Amino acid sequence: MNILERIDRRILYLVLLLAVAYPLLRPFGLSVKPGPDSKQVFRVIDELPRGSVVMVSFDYDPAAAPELDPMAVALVRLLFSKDLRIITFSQPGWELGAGQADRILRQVAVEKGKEYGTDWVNLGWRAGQSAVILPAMSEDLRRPMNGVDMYGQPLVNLKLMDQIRKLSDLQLIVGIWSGTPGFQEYISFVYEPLKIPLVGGTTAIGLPVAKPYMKAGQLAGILGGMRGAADIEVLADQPGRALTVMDAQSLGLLVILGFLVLGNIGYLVTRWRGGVKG
Amino acid sequence: MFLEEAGAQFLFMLIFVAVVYFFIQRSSAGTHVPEIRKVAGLEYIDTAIGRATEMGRPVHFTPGLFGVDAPETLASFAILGHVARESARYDARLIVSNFELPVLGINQEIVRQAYLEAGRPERFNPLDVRYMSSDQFGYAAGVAGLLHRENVGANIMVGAFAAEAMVLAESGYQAGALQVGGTTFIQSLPWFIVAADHTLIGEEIYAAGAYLSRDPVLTGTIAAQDLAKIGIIGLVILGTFLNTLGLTWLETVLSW
Amino acid sequence: MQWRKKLPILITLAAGIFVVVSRFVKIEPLPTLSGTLDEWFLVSAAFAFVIGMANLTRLHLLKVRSRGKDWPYSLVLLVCLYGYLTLGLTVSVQGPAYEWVYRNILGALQGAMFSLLAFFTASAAYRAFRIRSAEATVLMITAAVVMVGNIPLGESIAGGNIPGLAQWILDVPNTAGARGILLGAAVGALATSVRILLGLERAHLGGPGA
Amino acid sequence: MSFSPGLGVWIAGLLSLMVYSFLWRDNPLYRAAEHAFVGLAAAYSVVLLYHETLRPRIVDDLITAGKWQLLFPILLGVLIYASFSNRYAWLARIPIAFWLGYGAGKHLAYDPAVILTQVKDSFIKLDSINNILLFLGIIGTISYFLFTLKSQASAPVRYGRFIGKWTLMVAFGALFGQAVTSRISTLLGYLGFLFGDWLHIL
Repeated sequence: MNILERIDRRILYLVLLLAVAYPLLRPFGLSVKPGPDSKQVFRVIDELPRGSVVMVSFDYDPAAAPELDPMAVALVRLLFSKDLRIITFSQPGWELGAGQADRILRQVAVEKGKEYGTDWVNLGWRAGQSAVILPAMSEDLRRPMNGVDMYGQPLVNLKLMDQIRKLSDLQLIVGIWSGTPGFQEYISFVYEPLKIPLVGGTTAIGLPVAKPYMKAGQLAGILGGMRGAADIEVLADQPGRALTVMDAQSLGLLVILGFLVLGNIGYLVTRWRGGVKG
Repeated sequence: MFLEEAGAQFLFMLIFVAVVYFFIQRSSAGTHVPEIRKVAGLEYIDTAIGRATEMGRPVHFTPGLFGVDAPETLASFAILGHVARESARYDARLIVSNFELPVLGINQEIVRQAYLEAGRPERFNPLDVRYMSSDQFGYAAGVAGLLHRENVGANIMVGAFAAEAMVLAESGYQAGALQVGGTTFIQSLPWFIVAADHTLIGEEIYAAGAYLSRDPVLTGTIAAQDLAKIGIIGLVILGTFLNTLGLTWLETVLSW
Repeated sequence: MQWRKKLPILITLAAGIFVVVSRFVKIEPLPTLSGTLDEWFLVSAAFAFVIGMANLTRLHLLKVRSRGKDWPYSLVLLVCLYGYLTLGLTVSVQGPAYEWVYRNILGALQGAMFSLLAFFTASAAYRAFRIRSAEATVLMITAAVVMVGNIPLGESIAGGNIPGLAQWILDVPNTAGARGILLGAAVGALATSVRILLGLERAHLGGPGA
Repeated sequence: MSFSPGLGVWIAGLLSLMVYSFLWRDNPLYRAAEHAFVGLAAAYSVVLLYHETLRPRIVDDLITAGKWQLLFPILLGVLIYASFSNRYAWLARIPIAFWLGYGAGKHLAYDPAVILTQVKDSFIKLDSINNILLFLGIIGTISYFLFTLKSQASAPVRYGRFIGKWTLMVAFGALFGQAVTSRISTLLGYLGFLFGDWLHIL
């Protein structure tokens, strides 16, 4: 064993921490060139007529929020600046998603001068199973919600809900998905029967999982993690949180790549000296 | 109405059940018992339990997240059954960490039965089949702590795992346990590949019960699984051939 | 004695067949009955919470009483468990106190625990990704390409082609591999379900074919 | 009682440091945080279960609305407590049998749809190199999972398995790369909270 193979893991941890903390505090502003998947999502949203109603599904909880909040903010900003109206919802299992939606929508609505009830509505969350709730919403939005929004207001009092009585009245569903239930449920229970287009974003690790569904055309576009959020910020020309952390993200990945190389150099050196068997 | 747009699905299911039944009949009659290829990860489960016993360290098993609505959990029961019987046989201490409440109930029963069968019912400690909270990271924090503190010698993780797989596998490595990880969740497989000694990939966890039991009837059902896959490969080849020629009738048939 | 093993197998088979039939045969009263069965499952499974609570309570109470190793931590656990439970059952869940504890304590613990993964990733990348075999080498090179592809800087360090290659890896081999695993696993899930319904896999009954 | 946001952020920050101390090694601070975590999370699950299932079904439906048939699942659920006794433990198998049958039945009922959808999506027009590779990769990966055919078997199976193995290795590499990216983002998001909301140095 040589020294390159014996670095204490705590030193690695410290190097990683310093590598991401420095650019986080002092970003150097690398430029970001949006990838094809992100452009696709942007195009789908961009082509919607003004005033269309879109459902945004907040299917994640505080644990995934550090990675997905910037994407949710970027998407909601984009939707509002295209004058689209938003209904938010969280699938069963994501009881805390409704709270995320509440916080983000409130913040962006103030920024963009949007009004609750006419420009956006938060349907909140329902217990049970997506296999039951989503088909029920396809027939009638009010009944599965027991006729009220997240805050207990009757849906009949909200102007936006006059035109939207069932899922097929929507032009698009945008999801922010971090696991199960997620896009698979929307594909099976909404896209397949109703053919309402689905776009959205997942964590970076969710992207490879979503690829087969994109290939099959069941997802019209998918953003992957923080990079996807940064792409949308560039395309919408609304720089936000994701762009500012891209420097730290790049350095973090480079450091991990460095560890990978370092470990292997150590390994090769040991093998050359004939120290251990491969 | 009967079979609303699910005719092809119904037929597929029916044929599958029939094939499984046929193979069960054939292998219980003893006429033909198929030979199964070696699955290194499954062989290693016994090795790990044996080594943990030699070192006097406990064995840890966890079925991961989700309940019986996840097929991975159903597969994990058979593997826990085997792990529990081996542990009882060697008289090793077995700790099981659970995420879902009904699964906790089922797993207590599985471990109890295994000790009963091994003739050591008094060695079964219900407190060792533990509830670790139904919060993904609460569970992960609990298991990570347990792996370190109980000085676990063999850590077997087979079932439904998501992002917490990394915490479990890396903590197990740091605690010096021999590890086997298995799941169908492709986003978790890389963590098991890098941090565990052996990984069961996708369908391998469903073959585990039959493989480990060496029971001829169960082994027969693995042959049925293979026949289904060969059928799927055939369909894919035929469909691709037709599609390349511009014919889509097979898709229409399968959507019936 | 034998019926104690046979009865559960019969119940399993009956419940399973009912679920399958009500999926495919959409003639009343089956759809209604199927909804009832879903409800029965949820309600009966809910009662298992006592098993979990009893397990945690007994384990940690025992440690506290015997002043065993690390008993103060067990005390912390019991206080948090029963304190928060009381808060959640007596005060409204939407109440400020319950929500405050969630956001600042439980939420912080979740977030911190989740973010630890980045560090574990670092040590795993350093330690485990060795080019021991051809397979491991391919795995490592692919991982490196995909990571570089995710760096906005990727174009400038690697001269433009790496992000395209990363995209190709995600679109072609990854899609093929993911679909193959998915299909194999779905077949495995079906076979396991059949084995359970037929009582061939019955670890909970101490059966041999478990 | 006042719930100062400032105090909350400080508590959250300190708890995070206690969790992070695990990176150094298992220590009393981490143990305290871990035990608090398990206790709170277990309480949270039970509270959710009570408000979403037990209270609406038992208090609202059974007692108030008189849906007496709910007594059956309640009795079924309560039987799991038989496992507390050695003598009557076998009764606990009844709810277990029902849960397993229900779960297995669901898979048998709904998984064929997953399989057929994926099969139909795998009908590929072989008009480009990528599509040919995709086609070969899919069949190869499926044949990698054949268990009963010996690897010395016929040539197509051998080639299929070979392609499958390499496709899987590339796919796992891609997954690892994406996973690392995800984890770094999560860390950055969380450091954003620690540096910004807590320490105000962002």
